[in-house]
Amino acid sequence: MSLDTVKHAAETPDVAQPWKELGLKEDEYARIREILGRRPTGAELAMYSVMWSEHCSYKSSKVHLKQFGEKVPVNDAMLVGIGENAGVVDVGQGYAVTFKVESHNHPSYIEPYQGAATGVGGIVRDILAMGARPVAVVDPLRFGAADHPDTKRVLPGVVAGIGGYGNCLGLPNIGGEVVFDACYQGNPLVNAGCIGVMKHEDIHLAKASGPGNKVILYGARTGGDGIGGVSVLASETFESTGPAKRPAVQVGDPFQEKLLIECTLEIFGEKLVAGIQDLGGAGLSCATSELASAGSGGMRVELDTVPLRDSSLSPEEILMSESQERMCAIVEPQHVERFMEICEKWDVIATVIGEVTEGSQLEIFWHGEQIVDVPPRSVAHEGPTYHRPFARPSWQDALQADDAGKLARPANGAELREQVLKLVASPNQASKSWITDQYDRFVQGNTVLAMPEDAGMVRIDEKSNLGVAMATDGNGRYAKLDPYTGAQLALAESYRNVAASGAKPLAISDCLNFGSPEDPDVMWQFAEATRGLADGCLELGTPVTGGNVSLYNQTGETAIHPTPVVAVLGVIDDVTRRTPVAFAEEGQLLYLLGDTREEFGGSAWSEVVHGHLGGMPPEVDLGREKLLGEILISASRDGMIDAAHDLSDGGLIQAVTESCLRGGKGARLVVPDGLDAFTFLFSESAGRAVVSVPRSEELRFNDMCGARGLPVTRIGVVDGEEIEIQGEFSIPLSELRTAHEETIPGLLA
Amino acid sequence: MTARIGVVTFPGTLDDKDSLRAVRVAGAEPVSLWHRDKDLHQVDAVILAGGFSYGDYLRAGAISRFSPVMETIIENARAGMPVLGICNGFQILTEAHLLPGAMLQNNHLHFICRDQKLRVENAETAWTSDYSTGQEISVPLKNMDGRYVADERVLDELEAEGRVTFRYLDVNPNGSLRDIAGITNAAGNVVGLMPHPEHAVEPLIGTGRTDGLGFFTSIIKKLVNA
Amino acid sequence: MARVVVDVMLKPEILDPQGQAVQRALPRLGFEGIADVRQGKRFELEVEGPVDDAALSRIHEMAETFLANTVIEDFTVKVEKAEESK
Amino acid sequence: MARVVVDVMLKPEILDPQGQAVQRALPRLGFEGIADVRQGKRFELEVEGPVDDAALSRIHEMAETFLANTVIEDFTVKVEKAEESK
Ligand SMILES: Nc1ncnc2c1ncn2[C@@H]1O[C@H](COP(=O)(O)OP(=O)(O)O)[C@@H](O)[C@H]1O
Ligand SMILES: [Mg+2]
Repeated sequence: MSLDTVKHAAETPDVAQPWKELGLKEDEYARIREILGRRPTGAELAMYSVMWSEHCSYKSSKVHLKQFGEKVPVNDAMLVGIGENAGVVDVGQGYAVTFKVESHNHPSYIEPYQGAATGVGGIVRDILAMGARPVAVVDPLRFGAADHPDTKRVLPGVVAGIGGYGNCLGLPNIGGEVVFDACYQGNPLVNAGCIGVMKHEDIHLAKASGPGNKVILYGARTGGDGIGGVSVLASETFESTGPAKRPAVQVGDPFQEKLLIECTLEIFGEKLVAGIQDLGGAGLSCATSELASAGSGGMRVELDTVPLRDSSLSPEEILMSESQERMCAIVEPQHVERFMEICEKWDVIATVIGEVTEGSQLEIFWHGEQIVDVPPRSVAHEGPTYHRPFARPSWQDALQADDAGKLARPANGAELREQVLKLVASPNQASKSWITDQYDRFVQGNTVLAMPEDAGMVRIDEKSNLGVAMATDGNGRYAKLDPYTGAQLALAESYRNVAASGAKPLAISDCLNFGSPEDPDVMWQFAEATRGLADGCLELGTPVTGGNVSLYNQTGETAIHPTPVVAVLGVIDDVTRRTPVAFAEEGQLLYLLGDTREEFGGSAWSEVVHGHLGGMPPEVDLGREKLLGEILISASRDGMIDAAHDLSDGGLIQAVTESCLRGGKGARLVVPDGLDAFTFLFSESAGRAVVSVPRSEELRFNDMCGARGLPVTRIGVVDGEEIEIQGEFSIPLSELRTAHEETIPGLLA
Repeated sequence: MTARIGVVTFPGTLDDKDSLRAVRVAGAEPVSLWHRDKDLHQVDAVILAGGFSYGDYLRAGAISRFSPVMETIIENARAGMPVLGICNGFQILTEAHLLPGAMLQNNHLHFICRDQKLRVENAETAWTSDYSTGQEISVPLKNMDGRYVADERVLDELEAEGRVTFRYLDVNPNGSLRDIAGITNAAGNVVGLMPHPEHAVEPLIGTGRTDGLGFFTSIIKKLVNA
Repeated sequence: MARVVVDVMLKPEILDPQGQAVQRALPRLGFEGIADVRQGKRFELEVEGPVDDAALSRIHEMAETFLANTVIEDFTVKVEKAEESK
Repeated sequence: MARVVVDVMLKPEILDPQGQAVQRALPRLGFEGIADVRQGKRFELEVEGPVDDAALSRIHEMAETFLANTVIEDFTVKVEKAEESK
């Protein structure tokens, strides 16, 4: 095929173009013609098609995401908000932290190892592009039923991919989630988050300014990876519609990414870049148009200078290629030489591919002929916006009416005991160490807390002991019952986890995993969840700094449970005051903080014992969450507690079991007045935590809770080699350990 | 005098900063060495740190072993300079034939990260004199290719000469023959092990214990008293 | 016992970081004149019974569904040592 | 361009857990009659210039010192596609 130049396009308005195959709708194609005043060239069509895909343009979600910018809590910490590669918050002492969660769901189903690996690679480059050194990763994951044969294909591959990439980069993995549910059978969720640290003055933005400045592409060579991938993964099916023979899958090279990180940080250190952008979805199309769009002028790119791995690639394919481990920098001419020297030092290929111009157009040339001439904003920031119809699903009322309160409860101590063992051994409640032991949690030598602690925590300053913490949470079962409350429960749990570790929650990122936006039921779930999250963040004072939306997560007509995953970032002035989950000191007193109600809708107990999902999720009281958080943080700072564990799925008995196993000590518990043993053990009321208090601190701790109005109940003592519920039953730790730890290896090893 | 201890950075080395920190925490002067630079900058001892040099492509340590800095290190090690190889460093030392045997993928085929109990089998080497023989310590272990193998003759020789320096206790995490976690050369100046003592030098960080500090204090005493 | 060899290589258009790392190292080791290196896997299968068409087609299926990931890899099946004893 | 293939296999006396894992999985997938599986590496080298004795002896040396670790591995060198153009 001959080259489709801008000139040629202007002269041949009636040539038929494959806009449909590229995933564009008829009115979108018409709009492109209107913007350009002619038909697009093949290269332009390729760029618009990827950049206007759901994945890149957020066309279905942005009308709802707007709330995150509108309902912003007053929070001095926010330095960079939504709209950049990742948000940035101030954590004090001149440090800034950037963090974000992204999804790589669809690629991970097709090729679990590479899909997950490149998911980690992508989020790390986003963080790097902000000017930060990546310091930790987290990985919230969802798979189909634990005993389904395909889970045995997908899960080990995903875990090996996350480990294979993250371990090789030298980033400690400090947290995440593993959830099994049949709704994710044909559509696992692989979300990955990264935290980066920098000094305030080192924040970099993705914008190209200063005419004459050079555009440098550096990192891996460009190959035929994932061409059209962006469109495909956000389009209706998994079937590749891109040009035949080009792989829809990208293969990651973590070693190359490690070099890219070190090289980029050295370049930042010498202040050599004026703007920078990572290459991820939509490759060069995205990087060049976003940089130019955010800048003041235009940009001219000579596409034939791009170093290729495969010389047969067409210019359209080069623009769309999603080859991994590449970055694009805007560099003033006098810094180019030094920039190249640093790249050479790290064996990183770097090439000047163009420059910033006085004009206002993004112009791309191929062997001297112009193939792209577009207003960059029209590609990057002015894509289509849809107001998709949404409506409360017809089945929602019936689902909520199917109350979990009517389920048969254990009749006596022996049945309680049996159900406790069943609960702690169930795949969702069982120990995930078979998985998390495949991740390096020690590298960089700053890990203070990591899995299975409530939150991961890393030290960021060795002298002052300043640290940051992160937890991620999401509960698709709760969100299915009520998306508004479900999103707030995800936020509340993640917030509570961070506070339980002793860190003060500052801000959040989110990854919103939903089904098809073309289904009004799903769109309603999305609208409700975003509204819930925005309202919740306003009330808790934790702004949304950025995140990611993943739609079309469904198998055939069946959507996954709505799954908003929330990552809360917290800060702690002195990591030596962190609170672990382990009950390690015999004789310490156990206190339950918060109120326990009969709340079993969406609970682990209803799932494990009855295979039931119905009713309403637990009530949310964010004021209470905030108070609980303050108490946990003060108690940690003032040395009043030695351990804390938040209560969430599985309720109190799950938390106590985990804390006892972690510390290697048993506990004797008494059912408090006014509660029955079953509700005490299994209720999933929110806003609660269990803490271990040294006897010498008992008075002070009680006074603090009393003064601030937080209900607190003494429930027992750390003691012995078993967990005993007085008057009901007891289970030796060894039996609990076997139940809790052997499930996952039994299913997967 | 202050001992100067070098830590080499190859492309893909990950635990270099941690090793430099451990040297500093133990009281010596840490010196960064670069793989392309043959010059050892007057260091008294060298640490080859953990990580995935060259991505562990081909075989762990196989490509790094041919770097310019290794030429000098091999030469100096043969002349008695103390060298410690941790994890990837151990793999490099075997590939460079400074230590016998080879490292293979873990027998369970997964990366493993755990708090590992070890027994110090030889407290006479340059890097272990602050421990006592038979002492049990716990330090983090994290690797993909940690299975130590050598032929029977070599293994018998290592045992007979007391050159098995560390053995895994409780769990053999990777299928290493005879539970070997670390070995030394005949002269006792070159030591390699899979677990990571540099991650166990500060309370609260990592596993929260400081069982790994002895490696660094051992070498400092040896160098300062020399 | 017969030996059948299944060679699995990344498809040509797929990035092969391992092969690249080897190739880049060669000149440093003094080996010139190697224009490209690809690294793949070799499986040696010891097959019981005759390696007839039926057996080969089963091995082919095994390679396709299990030994290779055909999303990113190609494979070939070769009989290396038919019918001789090992 | 000629292609030379270097196959690298673990020595027979060295435990090959990858091969074993494959072999153990086969019956579960419905493939019977495979008595043993060993997994090794295959390197495809594209050689510039003629693959004469001198070139082969250089490749042999490369395999011995670099591509294989002869403490644990054996290797073979084969010319696969001599002198044809690619
Ligand atoms: N769920 C969300 N909540 C808040 N911000 C979001 C969300 N999804 C996307 N964003 C923001 O929209 C912007 C574009 O997102 P994305 O395309 O994922 O970024 P990138 O181009 O860096 O991959 C980013 O600033 C991102 O943080
Ligand atoms: Mg980005």
